[in-house]
Amino acid sequence: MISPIIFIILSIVIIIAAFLSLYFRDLLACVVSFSVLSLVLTVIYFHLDAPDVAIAEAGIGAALTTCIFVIAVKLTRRREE
Amino acid sequence: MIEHLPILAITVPLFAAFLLPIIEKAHFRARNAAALLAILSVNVMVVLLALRLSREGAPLVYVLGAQSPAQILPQGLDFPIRIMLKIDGFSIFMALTSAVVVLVSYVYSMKYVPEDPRKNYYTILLMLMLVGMLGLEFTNDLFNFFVFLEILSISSSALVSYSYNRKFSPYAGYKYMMISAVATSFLLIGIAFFYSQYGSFNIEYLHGVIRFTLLDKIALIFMVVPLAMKAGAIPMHMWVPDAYSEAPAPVTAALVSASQASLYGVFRLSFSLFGNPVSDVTLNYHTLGWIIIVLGVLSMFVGVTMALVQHDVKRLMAYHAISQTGYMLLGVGVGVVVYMDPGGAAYAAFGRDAMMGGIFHIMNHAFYKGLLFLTSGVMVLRFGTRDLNKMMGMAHRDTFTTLCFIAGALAISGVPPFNGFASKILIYESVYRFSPILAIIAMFVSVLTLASFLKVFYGAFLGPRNEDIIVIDEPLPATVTAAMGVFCFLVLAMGLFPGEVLKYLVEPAVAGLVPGR
Amino acid sequence: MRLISLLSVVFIAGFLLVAVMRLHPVGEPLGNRDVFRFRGDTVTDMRNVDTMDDYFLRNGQRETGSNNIVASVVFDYRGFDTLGEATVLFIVVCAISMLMSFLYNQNYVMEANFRGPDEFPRNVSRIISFGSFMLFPLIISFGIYLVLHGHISPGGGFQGGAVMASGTALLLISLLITRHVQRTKVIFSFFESLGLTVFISLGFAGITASFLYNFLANGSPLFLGRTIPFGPNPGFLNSAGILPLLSLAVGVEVFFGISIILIQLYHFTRYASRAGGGRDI
Amino acid sequence: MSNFFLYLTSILLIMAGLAAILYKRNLIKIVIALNILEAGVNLLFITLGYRPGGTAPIFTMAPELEGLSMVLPTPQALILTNIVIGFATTALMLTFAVLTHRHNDTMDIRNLRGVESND
Repeated sequence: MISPIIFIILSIVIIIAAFLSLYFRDLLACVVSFSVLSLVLTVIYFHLDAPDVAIAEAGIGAALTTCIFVIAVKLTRRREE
Repeated sequence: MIEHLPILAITVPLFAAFLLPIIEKAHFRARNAAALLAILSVNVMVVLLALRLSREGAPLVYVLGAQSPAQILPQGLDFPIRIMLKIDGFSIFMALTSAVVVLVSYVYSMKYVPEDPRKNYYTILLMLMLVGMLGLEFTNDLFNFFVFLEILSISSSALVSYSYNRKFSPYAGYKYMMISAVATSFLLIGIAFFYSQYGSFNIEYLHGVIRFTLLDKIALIFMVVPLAMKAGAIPMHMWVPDAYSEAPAPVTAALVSASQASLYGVFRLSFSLFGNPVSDVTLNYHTLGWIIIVLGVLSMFVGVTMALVQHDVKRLMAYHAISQTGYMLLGVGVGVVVYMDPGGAAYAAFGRDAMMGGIFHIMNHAFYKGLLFLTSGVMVLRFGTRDLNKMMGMAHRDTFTTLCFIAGALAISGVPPFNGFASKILIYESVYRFSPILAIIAMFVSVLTLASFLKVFYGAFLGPRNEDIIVIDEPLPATVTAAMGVFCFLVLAMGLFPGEVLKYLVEPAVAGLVPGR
Repeated sequence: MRLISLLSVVFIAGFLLVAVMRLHPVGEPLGNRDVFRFRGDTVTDMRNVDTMDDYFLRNGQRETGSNNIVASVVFDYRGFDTLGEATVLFIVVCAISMLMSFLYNQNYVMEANFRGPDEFPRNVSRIISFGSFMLFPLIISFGIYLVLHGHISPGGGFQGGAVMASGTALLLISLLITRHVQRTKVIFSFFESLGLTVFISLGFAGITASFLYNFLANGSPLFLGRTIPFGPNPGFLNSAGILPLLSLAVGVEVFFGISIILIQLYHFTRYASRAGGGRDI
Repeated sequence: MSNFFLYLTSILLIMAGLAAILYKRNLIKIVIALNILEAGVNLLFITLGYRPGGTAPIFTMAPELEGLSMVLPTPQALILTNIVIGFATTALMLTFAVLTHRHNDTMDIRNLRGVESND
């Protein structure tokens, strides 16, 4: 039985990562905190007994979405005007 | 092969779209032929489906992945588990409109859009827009509705930003995609609430088992409001002028029927999912009807007043699209308000006519607005600019386009011989009996519409022949005139013989949408 | 304008909170508290099948022959959604190739003057280039494992394809694919269309029963149709009928599709570009 | 009531995403906000199908499967589709953002609101 404490901790980390990724002015920092959000989301999906979704979130959410965000930031401005 | 028609109508263009990148390597003419063949076959299949539906009467159901297409409930169970397509009068009505509009806009764009490496992707995305519309209109499964809505919005937002030398077309695509992504996410939240309550996604099953708890009402709001947003209704209409004016002309004609597909979603969800005259607990239709009416009247008014001040011909027509959506909402809203009155006297008197007028207006609007956008495409082609002040003397140059523009302008303002009049007169009559003020507002907006199109006619078509502002002077390619000719024929024919269209198309549509009355 | 958007956000938040309070508590069976409740009981007793999910859990293994019930729902029971999903990815690949096609016509000069892939370019350290060169085969083989074992262990077409696509991203970052952009794009888009056509023709193959019907499951024992016992079993590669084939087709499509997206987005950085010519349409 | 805050997390994510979409001005930050909104919706859908004592819906060699109830498979199948749709939407909107920046050399929507119909 997974005690709910794990979910509480992971939820708090997710909320912090979400607000940080919207708060930073430097876009690369936003992208990094967004990939932290995806990573912790993968762990939560794993604990919610959803391995398929965890692999999909890790493969697509953390790896590829972060990659195209970094490419997009490289093509445009790094700091938010 | 006849009973597989529903799924073939969706998957044949999908199969052709997947093959186009390979066909394009052979020769671009082969690609044009293949795409035209696919879209033509879709039209033929949709007509066959309409004939089959009128012959059989009951809605056609097609179950995917089961032993036989008609096996709705697996053995010994009382709820469906697979994805189903359900085609009734209303879906066939919308599918005919979408198929004809996409066919005509593809024929128009064969020569209108210049031949370059991107034309292949343009063809693929236009066909996938058609697939999205048909899938949206045929499916009976909520999540499948979400997936096809996503297909429709992504392919249309990519087509909106097709011309890369205009400064704002990527930003218009960005705004349209943003609105669609937020709308579909909230639609998914509504679907999640339904799944948590009833464990199924099938619209027909949910219709039978729904109990209108508070959660269902909130799910209704989360599903109907985003769809109304995507249909271009008033609170979130900001994307409509940008998307319609930045897109190439044939894409805008297809975009008009794409917005109407999400309007179909609004009516389908609020009637087939929530309309439940059988159970005792019913949603209170009075408020829902009045909300739709208020949205409709606001859209009418704001659309036409903003259109009067525009000087870009495509933005002017885009604002008219918003105001015409207001007419459809007004018509159906009046029908909804009186739908649940005890005894049904009011509904029989004028509610049914209002509903028929509103739904008939969807098809009319798709045809004459498509015609107007195609003529605006020719005006932009001829003058190289969209600003009305810089256009002059088009009538000397190109009488066929002038005739098409006159037909479209008269149709949109509801002048008798054209199809706009047929549906607007239905709306005026029934709304007048419901409440005279609304009918007067509707007529006033029609007069304003005619005024703004007179301004366009005077600005661009009349005036002396002026050599230096004409960019392209040679006659139009055959396919462009053929496309506009088809729309002209449809607009005129449905205006002269509305009786048949009402009897064969609109009546089964209203019967399919609102059973029991 | 600010006030209206603030009001609408607060309004939506209120609706969400009220709705979630009425939702069934986390972990309880489906169904609304004050209306009725579905009993989701243990897996093996066959009697009380209440919702779609109970049916999938009890009959999914026998009907589709795959141990991973989620894969059987994704590819067999709700296979039409997955076809729509593969179309969404195909649309985005076509859209990005359309929007980025000015990269390939001649009036755009290459911005960075880096040399071809023959020797590792100077601005990437040797460790990254050589490391990614070594790592790429491992990622691809792990991706292929995920795709092929989709119906036995967690995984499937989308996840395997995405993992392989992150292998391409690795190669792009270490600047190994640099010169033959146009040719790679043509080959990859051919394979992507091939994957999609295989997927939809497998759907058509079952058209005698109905579209996307799993005609190979529990049928021909020698080729992909092996029937598996109900309940725990070691899981065989050749069970689950057309599921592995569909998963392979989606894996191919996702890998080549996302690789095209990455290659084009990445090579946008290499090109200075002037606004294109062409007529306003 | 123990894991009710899973619902709370998903609502907070949804509201954070929606608020940032309406108030943020940078084009890329709005795309990040949209992804956060989608992540919230996915989390909400998965927690609908969670059974505290259950296992993943995969039949493996594990013998003690008799008494165990499995987590619901349908939400996972749908969220798989929604994650890939989210990635596809993000890729398209980032391409639009990059092209808008290339045309107008600004990433701030206030500067973009100015001239709409230009020739």
